[in-house]
Amino acid sequence: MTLDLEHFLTVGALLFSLGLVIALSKRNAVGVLMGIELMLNAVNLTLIAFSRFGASEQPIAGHVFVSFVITVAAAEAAVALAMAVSIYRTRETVEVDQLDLLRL
Amino acid sequence: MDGAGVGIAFWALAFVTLGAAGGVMVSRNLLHAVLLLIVTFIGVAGFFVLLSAEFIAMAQIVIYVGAIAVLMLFAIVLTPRTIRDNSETAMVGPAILLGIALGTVFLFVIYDTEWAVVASDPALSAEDLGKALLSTWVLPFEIASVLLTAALVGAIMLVRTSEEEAEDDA
Amino acid sequence: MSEIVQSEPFVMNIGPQHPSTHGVFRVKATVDGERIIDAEMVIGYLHRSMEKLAEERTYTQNIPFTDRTDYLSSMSNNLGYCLAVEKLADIEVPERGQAIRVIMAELQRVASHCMGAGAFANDTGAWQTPIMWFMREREKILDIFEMTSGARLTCNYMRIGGVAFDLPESFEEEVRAFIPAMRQTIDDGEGLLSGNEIFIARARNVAVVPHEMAINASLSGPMLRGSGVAWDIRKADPYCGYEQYDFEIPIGYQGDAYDRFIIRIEEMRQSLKIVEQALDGLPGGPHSTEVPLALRPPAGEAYARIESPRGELGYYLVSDEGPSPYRFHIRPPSLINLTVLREMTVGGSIADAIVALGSIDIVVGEIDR
Amino acid sequence: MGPLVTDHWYDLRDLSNISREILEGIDKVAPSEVAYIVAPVLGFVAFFLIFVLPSQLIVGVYGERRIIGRMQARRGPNRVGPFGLLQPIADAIKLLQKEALTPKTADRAIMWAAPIFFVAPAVLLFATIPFGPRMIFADIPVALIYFIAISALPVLAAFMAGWGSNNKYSLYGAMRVVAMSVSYEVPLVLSLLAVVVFSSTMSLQGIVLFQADVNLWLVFMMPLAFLIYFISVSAELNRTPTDIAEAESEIVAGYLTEYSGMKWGLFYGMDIGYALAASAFAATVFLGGWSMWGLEEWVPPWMIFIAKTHLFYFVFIWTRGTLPRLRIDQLMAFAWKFLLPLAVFNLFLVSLERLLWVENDIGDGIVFAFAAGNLVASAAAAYLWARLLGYRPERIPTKPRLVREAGGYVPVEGQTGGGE
Repeated sequence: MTLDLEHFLTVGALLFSLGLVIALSKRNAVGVLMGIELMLNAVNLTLIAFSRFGASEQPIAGHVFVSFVITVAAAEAAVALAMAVSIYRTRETVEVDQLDLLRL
Repeated sequence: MDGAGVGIAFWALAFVTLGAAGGVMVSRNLLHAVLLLIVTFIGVAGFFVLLSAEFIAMAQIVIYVGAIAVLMLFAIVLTPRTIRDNSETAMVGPAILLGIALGTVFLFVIYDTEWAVVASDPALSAEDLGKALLSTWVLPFEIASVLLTAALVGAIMLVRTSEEEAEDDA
Repeated sequence: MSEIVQSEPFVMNIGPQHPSTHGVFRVKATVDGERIIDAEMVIGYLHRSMEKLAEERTYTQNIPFTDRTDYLSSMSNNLGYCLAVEKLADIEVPERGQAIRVIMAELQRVASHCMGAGAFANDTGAWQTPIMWFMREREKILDIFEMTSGARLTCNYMRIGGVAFDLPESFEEEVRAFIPAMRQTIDDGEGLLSGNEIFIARARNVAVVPHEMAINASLSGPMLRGSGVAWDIRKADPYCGYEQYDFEIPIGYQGDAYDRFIIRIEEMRQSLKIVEQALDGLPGGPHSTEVPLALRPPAGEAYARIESPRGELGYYLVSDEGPSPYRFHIRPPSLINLTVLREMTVGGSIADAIVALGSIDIVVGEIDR
Repeated sequence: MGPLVTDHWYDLRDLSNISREILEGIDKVAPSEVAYIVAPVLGFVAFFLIFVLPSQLIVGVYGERRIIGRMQARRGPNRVGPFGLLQPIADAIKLLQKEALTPKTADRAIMWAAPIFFVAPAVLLFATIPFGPRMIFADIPVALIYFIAISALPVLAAFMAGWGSNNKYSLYGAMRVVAMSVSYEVPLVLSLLAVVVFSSTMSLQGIVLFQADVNLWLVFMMPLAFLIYFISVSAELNRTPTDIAEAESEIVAGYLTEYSGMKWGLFYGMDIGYALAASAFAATVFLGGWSMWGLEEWVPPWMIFIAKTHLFYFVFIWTRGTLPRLRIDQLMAFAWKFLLPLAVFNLFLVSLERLLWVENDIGDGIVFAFAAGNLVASAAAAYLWARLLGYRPERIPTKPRLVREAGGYVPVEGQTGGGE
């Protein structure tokens, strides 16, 4: 059976919606971050699929954009987890729905 | 992209990746969730290999599995046992509905539009990526390095305890 | 703002069953991450109540007990006990007996330091290699002991008033063959470890005992000399004719684990020097004076101390003119050296605590008696 | 260098002839899918016979114990079979019949999965390593990053093992293994980057061919990269002097404390597998792989390659036999403050030379001049950087002071200063 764009896009779409559900429904901050990472991965997958199948004069653009998404995802994960740890230090909880006060 | 092997590989990877992603949603223990997330990352790296983007696949494993997953493990270990369960908030119902709705919209768009598809594989190698990064996209490349440094310093500043600061001032 | 919560410390057992506690000895360490906040020592796993048992036996029957307190240096223990009884009963030991006792005590010091330095190298991670070299030489010493006293480890060789048997004919030739091989092994061990950057990084400035704390805690042996205090019973209060022999005492610079290691290595060389001198001038004559089996020393008390490989080993005897001592007490250098373990380890990491414990070179038999 | 290797099946210098003959035979007989399946199986059997059997079992398990035995003035295993050669099999059988315990409070799923997750990457690592001009499983253009990516997986498996066992000592082991591997991956990647910059290709076969036609092994070209690679890889593999993850004297057996029976056997066996994979990688990248300045025409190239792997593996055994262990914070400081700057310096030096060489296309002879220059520059850089970090070996007295008379405290004259 020959693989084409639709196959990869469906996997990307399913992964993205699953990531969204996880990000919205998890109680623990690390769980929310996992959802976000999943969504970013789904985006990477669709980008590479388009770069492989799509008709464009510069197919390498997909790869470049994915490498930037990976860099930003790494930086964002670092800062988000640092925040989670420091919030845990001061509030003894990382439950997302308990962190609703703006002042410490 | 034909041949029996590639088809089998695609369906196997799809099953593993989406199964693991579902596991992240369902599993009760947060650590199991992170390990299943790692399996998802490896699955996505497998997809990149299927799409003949080897360098991105390897980068994905080095950075996502090697660094971000380890970061999450550290975060879980540093926030001790009380919050180890992976339970959902009250918003789980609407979240699932929104997810399903968004999924159907995506699938409709995918199968409805006529994609301008080119059958031949542009066979992009790491060399092309390197040349592209350092020729047309050199500015975002430099900004990305600045971003990484900022994130590094920011993360360290956030997590430093008072004694470490006192240590440095003394 | 609520008090900032640290990762909560938990109690960790460097328990009785642990590869590097040199015996059945336990440290309850309260640990925060790698740092040790508080260390509480638990001893007594090897308590055999020797001091009580000794009160029912005659003076000669107590000698085998002393072998089993510090099972790594039984000759030194015998010597200490016999000196105490001789002081109590005012018995004279002939020249030859004293010289043999010095040779045996110094050979025992070399064997014990082989074990101490080797185990310390193990604790810093130089897995098995240095200890295997030292063990190979220690075996030769134990063979020599077996040749003279009949037993390798718990020799029970010394008697009140001298030694049990005279030296066998091949003794001198065996010891003279052994000494150059031992010197070569000491140089190899020192070459492998002392100059090694990783060993220095692991042992220098670790478990530092300043000289005031060493003196106040009445430490003795390599622990005291490590902090730069030049104190050795063989020089300060000579016994068995130590004043005739020419040897030096090695002392350290900062009192850290590294100093104690190089001191033990140097002490082995000095002991070999003493053994050679003793062998050269070995006097003739009887090896011990006749002492009645049921010795009844006059009422009174006596305290004799010797420089055992671990420090000042003292025997305190009280006699009520009965055949067995009224009170028999041992001053265990390992236990007293152990009291500073808490100051040495608190604040450091677990790896340093293990190195600190290794540098004290304890023997649990002597601690728990 | 016209290849002397003929295409006959009996020419053992290139084992791919035999496999090609067999596969063509199968193609004549059976449908194409069967050959598609038989090829990897054939590859695995050949790989097992020429590499896993002699290297993993004989040199890895048996050889290491005998060599360390010789270093420690004792004889290694010599009871089982002739000269003790069957010792690895005896070990395996013993481990197989031992019970693999799982503590009641342990996290069963993670503890069960950890050995599997530890074993899989060990076999994957050999996919891109060339054994000969045509003897390679998968010659992908990103082979070098493939090796780095796959060597990140066992770290997670070790963490799973440590975390799943739910015991304090293994928790320490798990945290140490992760913290150390993450911080030693940076100098490792930078030193391999220098290799890629100089040979301008990431495929391992390409690097070996580059070293063959330039007639210079990369170890002479960039000795600093080789040294940094060796230290970082011995840290990744938890081998002495950096075996703090299973520091026997401190945290009993680290993340392996709760493992027994064949589960522990898998970890032990695969530790040797990873060490061999790292030595095979070093042999390919730094020691010229299967090329030996023309000798590979006569001697089968895969034999040359395996000999070099064993040579590098011997250095691992040597350090394991003699060096003590560093503390976790010293290791971290060493990685970030010493290895990383030197790796960056080496990368800068090598890319400068590569630019010089490519821009005004001097002949290949210049490479030897670069090598000499690099050797001196690397030694100087390492020494000066160490002194900058406060490494004064002459300040540390290795002999105690000798005193004749017993007396009180003898103060130390002059400040002696501590070590690093």
